[in-house]
Amino acid sequence: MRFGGVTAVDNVDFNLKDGELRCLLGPNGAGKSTFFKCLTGQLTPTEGTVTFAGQDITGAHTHQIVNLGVGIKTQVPNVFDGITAYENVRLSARRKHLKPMAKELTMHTLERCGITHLAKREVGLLSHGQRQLVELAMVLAGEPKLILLDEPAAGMTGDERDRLAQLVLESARSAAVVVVEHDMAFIRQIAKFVTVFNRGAIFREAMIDDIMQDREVQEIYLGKQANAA
Amino acid sequence: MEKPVTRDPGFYVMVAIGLAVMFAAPVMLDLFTIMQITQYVVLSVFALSLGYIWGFGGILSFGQAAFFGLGAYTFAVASINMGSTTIPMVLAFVIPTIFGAALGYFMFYGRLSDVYLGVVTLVVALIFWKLINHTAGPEYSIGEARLGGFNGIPSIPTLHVPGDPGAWLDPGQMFQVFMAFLIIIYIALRFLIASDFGRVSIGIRENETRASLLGYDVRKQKVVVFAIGGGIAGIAGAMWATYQAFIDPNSVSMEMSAKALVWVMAGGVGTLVGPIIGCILLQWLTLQLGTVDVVNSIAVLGAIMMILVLALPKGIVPTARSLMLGGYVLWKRNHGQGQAMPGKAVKE
Amino acid sequence: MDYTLVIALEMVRAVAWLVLLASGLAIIFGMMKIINFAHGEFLMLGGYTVVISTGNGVNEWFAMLVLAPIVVGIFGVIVERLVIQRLYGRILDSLLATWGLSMLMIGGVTMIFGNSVTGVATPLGGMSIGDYQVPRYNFVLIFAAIFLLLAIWAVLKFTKAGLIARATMQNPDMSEALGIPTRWVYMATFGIGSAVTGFAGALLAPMTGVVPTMGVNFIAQSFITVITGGASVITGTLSAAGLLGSISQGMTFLTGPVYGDAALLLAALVLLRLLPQGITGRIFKKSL
Amino acid sequence: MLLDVKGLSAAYGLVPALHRVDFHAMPGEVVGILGHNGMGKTTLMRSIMGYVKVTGGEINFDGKSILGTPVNARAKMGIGLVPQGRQIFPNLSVEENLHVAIPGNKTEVARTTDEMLELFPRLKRLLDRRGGALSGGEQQLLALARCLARHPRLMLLDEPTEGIQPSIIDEISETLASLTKKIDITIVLVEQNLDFITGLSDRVYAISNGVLDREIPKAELTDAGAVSAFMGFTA
Amino acid sequence: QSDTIKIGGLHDLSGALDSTGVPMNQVFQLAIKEINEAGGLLGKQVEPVIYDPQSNMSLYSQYATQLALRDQVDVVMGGITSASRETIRPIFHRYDTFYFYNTQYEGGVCDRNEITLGTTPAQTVARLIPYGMNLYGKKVYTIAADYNYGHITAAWVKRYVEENGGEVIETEFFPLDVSQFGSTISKIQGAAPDFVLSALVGTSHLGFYRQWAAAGMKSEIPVLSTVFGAGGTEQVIMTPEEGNGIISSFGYFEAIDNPTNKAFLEKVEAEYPDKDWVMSEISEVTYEGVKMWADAVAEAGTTERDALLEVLTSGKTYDMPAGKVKIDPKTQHAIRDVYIAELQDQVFEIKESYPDSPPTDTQMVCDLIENPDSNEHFEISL
Ligand SMILES: Nc1ncnc2c1ncn2[C@@H]1O[C@H](COP(=O)(O)OP(=O)(O)OP(=O)(O)O)[C@@H](O)[C@H]1O
Ligand SMILES: Nc1ncnc2c1ncn2[C@@H]1O[C@H](COP(=O)(O)OP(=O)(O)OP(=O)(O)O)[C@@H](O)[C@H]1O
Ligand SMILES: [Mg+2]
Ligand SMILES: [Mg+2]
Repeated sequence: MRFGGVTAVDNVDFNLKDGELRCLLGPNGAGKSTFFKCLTGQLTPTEGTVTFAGQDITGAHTHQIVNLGVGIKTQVPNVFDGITAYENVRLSARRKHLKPMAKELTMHTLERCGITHLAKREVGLLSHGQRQLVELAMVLAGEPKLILLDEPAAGMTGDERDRLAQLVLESARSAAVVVVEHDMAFIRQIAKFVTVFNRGAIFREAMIDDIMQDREVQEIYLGKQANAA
Repeated sequence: MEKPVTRDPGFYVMVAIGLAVMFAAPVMLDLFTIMQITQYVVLSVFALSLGYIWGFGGILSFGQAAFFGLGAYTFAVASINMGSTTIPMVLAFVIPTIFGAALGYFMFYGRLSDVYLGVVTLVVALIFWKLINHTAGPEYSIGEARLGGFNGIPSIPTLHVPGDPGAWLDPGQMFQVFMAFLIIIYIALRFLIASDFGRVSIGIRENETRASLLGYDVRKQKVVVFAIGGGIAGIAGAMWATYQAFIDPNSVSMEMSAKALVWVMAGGVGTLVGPIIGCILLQWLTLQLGTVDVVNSIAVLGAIMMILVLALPKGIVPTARSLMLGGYVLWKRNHGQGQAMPGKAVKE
Repeated sequence: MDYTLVIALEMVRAVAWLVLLASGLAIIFGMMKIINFAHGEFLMLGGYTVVISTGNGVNEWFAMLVLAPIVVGIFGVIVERLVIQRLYGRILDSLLATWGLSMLMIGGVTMIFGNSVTGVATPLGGMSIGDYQVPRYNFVLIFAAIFLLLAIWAVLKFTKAGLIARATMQNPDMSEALGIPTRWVYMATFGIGSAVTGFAGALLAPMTGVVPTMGVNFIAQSFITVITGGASVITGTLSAAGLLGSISQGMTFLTGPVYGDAALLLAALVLLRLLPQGITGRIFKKSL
Repeated sequence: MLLDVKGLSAAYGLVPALHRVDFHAMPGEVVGILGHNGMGKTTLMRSIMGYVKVTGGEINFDGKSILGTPVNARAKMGIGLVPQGRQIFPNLSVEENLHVAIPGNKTEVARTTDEMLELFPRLKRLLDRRGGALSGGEQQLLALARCLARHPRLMLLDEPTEGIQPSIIDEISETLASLTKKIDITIVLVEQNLDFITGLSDRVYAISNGVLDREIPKAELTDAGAVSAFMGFTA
Repeated sequence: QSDTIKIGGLHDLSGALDSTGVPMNQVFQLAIKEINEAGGLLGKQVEPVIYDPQSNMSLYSQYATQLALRDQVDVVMGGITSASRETIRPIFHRYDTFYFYNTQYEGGVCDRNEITLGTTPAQTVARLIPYGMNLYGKKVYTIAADYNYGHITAAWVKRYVEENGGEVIETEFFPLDVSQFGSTISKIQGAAPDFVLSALVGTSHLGFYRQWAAAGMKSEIPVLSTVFGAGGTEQVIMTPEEGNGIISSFGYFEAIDNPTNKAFLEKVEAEYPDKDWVMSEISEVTYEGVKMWADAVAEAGTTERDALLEVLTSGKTYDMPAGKVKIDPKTQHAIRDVYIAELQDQVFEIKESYPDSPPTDTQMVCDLIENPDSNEHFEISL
């Protein structure tokens, strides 16, 4: 993926089995979010192809891709500010289900994300973290086959982060999940197989523990954190 | 817009008022007043068209008059040629709707948004206006109907009972028919907005990216909303044409478009009653100012508009609502429930 | 030969004319996102300043180049303090308010000065190109336009003013936190925009009938130019004015004024369809 | 003391967000504030900066009450904010984002810019990229640099490590630590990242439902469980 | 029955047309004042009912309805553009409210309910063209406003030019909002006509005369106009060096030398000492309208329309500031003296006058004696 001069993602070969939970690490500016944008059609790759569930979705429109079963939580929360959390999530649930079912699913998802108490609040007036959770709920309510989470734990504290981790693991049972995160504590809770990006290219693919030990990864990314493991 | 229309008392109140006026007015008011409010009714429909696409679709049209005018001219030409007004009325809805869809396709599939979109609509209206103004010569006529350029098309048939071109409606009946139109359109829009379709367009208004990330086709949705708005504006135009019995390029003018914007804003974006109220209020003012011997009617109207914006930033209806709400909360507070903070406000 | 020369000159003049019309708006709308629907009346005010002051014996050049910008600039500042400052970020309320303002100004000027004030004759008279006569004043317009663009460019380029203004418009809250007195920035920007508009109005005065309602004829053109121009004040205005002006003027020569105007509008339409963010939204992004 | 907040209450319309908050910061001190989502951390920062309408209590900066002082005046007095969500100017280049912040003439601007690029070398290669085009982390770095460029005496940091890669978090942590030693800068730090906050802060408070009353003893900080106990159960 | 006689006035007092509407309205009120000072009509005072249509067509139709239905006035004077007239004329016709239209226009109105006092092309253009051709030559370049008036006038110009053995080498139409004439001015120079005939209308079109002078064309090619000065403001807005030499033709100029006019102008001066406009046909004719109507009411002893028409169309000649005026029963238009004048230092100096000119154009299409209930605006096709 190229922006004028900038090459943000450079011939990446990334395969994901269904039902797999994959963590995506990488320095700031490595191209993780851009990579997500390419997968969801928010950006059209300048080269290469993306196939999902056997279909070539390169250059397809976002909504088409999403309707094939991809759900994404973007790095900067994208939510419907003017309306309530409930309405937000419902709009997502309603895609696949009839009204009564959608209602149920909505309530249930809010429950899962622990924001039932915010259901009637206008999302624009929520705190940053609260908005993050609302967005997560919207993604889950879409019941996607592939879930992309761009820094879901950003701005979460200890036990909230733990709950989030549980949530991610649960979801991973019914769908393939890719998580981008810088919060190592969080990563350690969920990660098995990890891909590390650097300068827009895949830098390493290995089990989490090996990654944590990897000299070069520590070089470019982890810093002291590794030892804390 | 969350609780279903059928459980919103406000909705029933509005419809009730509408019906009451519709049946009471002709018996209670004199001919002139009837014709007066007929005008408000017609323009309210126009205001609604913009109020809908802007308030509930986030589509800002600076050229809504293009559809109004298109509807008006369609009706004028068709009815003069056919001598009947029923089919022309239908055409005045269909043609602007199609045009709206086409223009919408042109704009939204071209990723045009916000103010750029506004200006494109404006430009389209201006082109329409220029061309219409240029049709003074006798060569510009469609069938019987001379387009007449700046002077417009005179002696447009009055509405008649469908199927019986002899049976003109008298002003009273015409008023009732138009009032019926208004009420029906209002109800239709209320339900449309409360429907899933409506909620999605509200979602799009709030955040297009997320809407498409939920799998909604933003562009298609917008085109439909825009087209509907165009159709409604078209009907309003047709009503205008037969109400005035003449039509001229002013109906496509930038001023007409701006008026609509002003009504919606004054009344309150994101409501349906607002545009209607804003329209009636400002039209009434304009009319009154011309009858009293003020220094300069237009200057005074201008001043009033400015004050309106500054005094009621959110528009009349929302302001009224939040006043009521605030009052309610305060009431609760004074009765001990609310857990408000002590200490008085400090100006920041 | 002469004729082509005359045509060329006319085209350049038309472009200059658009530049003059649009520059002030480019600042007020392009930078501040205030839809100044009274833009035409600001022009008119500039014109009246000239007409009235010369009527009272002021030198017309002084009136055009100095007096008008000052008067309209001050007027702009007052308007900003009284009305506009409450409307930032409420782009459409600004339309409503300024529309009111425009009516108020039309009415006000009519009441104060009446609508039949003797205008100013175009200075400098005519000159001949071959066997054609053209107003020397055309060159004044052209140079004024160039000067205006250069001036704005210099300010934006060599002072932090432009940068601060842009930052303020993009995120006033954050700008405050960086110590920028946003209220003053707004006031100054609007004042300058008004002054530029006044200057333009003054220059147009000798070429048009100066009457209270003259503004309405300019508002649409100005907006279209600014929007098709896109984000950046100078490149935007210049490129848009250049394209639209020459296209419409060319059309006018070929087919007459009606299609000249229509051509301008169509051109704008096509441009916006191809470049949804205006010309400078896609190309010359980095330019001022 | 440089910053002294007494009985501060704030509300959004009729919805209360802060309730009688008391805390202070000595010159050169780093005060940390922990709290769950929606507990009022950002609100606290924003009321100190002057955005949020305060409904009670007082804020003293350098001995003077700054209630009623407009935001930009507070900034000029030497208060700087790194807001949550970064608030980069999307259509200004990275360089311009810095320049806007820096007071003074061209030479000073140039000097300070270099200074900042020394502190945040990663910004060097991004200088002429649109702020809006930066990656999350890059934006966060820029936001920090932009704030420091004003050489504030009091810096309000709202979750500065959010979205930053671990190694850079360490760098930032070191940078700030060394700053507090070199120049006399006082920092109020809202964080969720325990290690980070522990590493930097001299004192740490917990805020919960708009109430900030408990100081968390340094000892406890290393133990996440104890901390969440302190912060009260999740809202 | 109300105890006053009500007379409605519809003139734009604000908006684009107020420069014309305000003078009309002032003279209108002056005339009524005179009548009342002279003891009113049928022992009643005459009460003006004045609305301001704000240069806005839909307000015209509303106020027309209001005058007819609510105020039930006995007669209405007003309407400026043909558009406004065609908006209100049908309304007054429908509700049988007697209507006077007092503006020079393109001709062709044929409505028993309307008295039309202004001049039409057959009265003015018919004189102006030969006059110009004698002075300057046979090649004419026409520039006209792009709407009915302009098109029809242009057609008449062509006709009269050809009748007088000349040719119209080019006719250009300009939208009413065009204000730049540079290209046209060059084109005209290219075509090198003997004179330019301008039917340009409205304030933006004033730009033409400005830019024409600016290009130094005044000394090269003379300009004749069928409307310049109609509103009584153009000649003031133009500086002498721009305006001098423009030749127009109307049914009235201030310079008309007869005692009635002198007295009239004095009265106006006394009533509106600080007026900034010049008396023009459109205003003077409004005065005529009120006076003739009043005279008819006095003579018929009623305000009932048909009785008044009896008197008005009886061939009676009225002595007005503009000269002798009588009403042609066929068209209910005025047969009046027509003048040609040239602008010098913002004042029109009369060059020629043509007594008793009939509205032959309208007469071609309209005969209210034959078919009294006709009610339309014919387009006189040539
Ligand atoms: N529209 C754009 N124009 C130019 N450069 C861009 C654009 N979008 C992204 N980039 C650049 O591409 C690189 C990758 O950006 P991206 O947001 O994918 O990084 P990331 O891996 O998500 O980083 P982080 O972890 O900080 O979010 C960054 O250097 C960024 O500056
Ligand atoms: N503009 C607003 N209007 C109304 N309520 C608001 C507004 N902003 C925040 N709130 C509410 O005030 C409370 C405190 O919000 P705040 O942003 O201070 O939380 P926070 O501690 O910063 O949370 P986070 O860690 O998620 O950023 C939250 O419940 C939030 O919903
Ligand atoms: Mg990212
Ligand atoms: Mg926060």
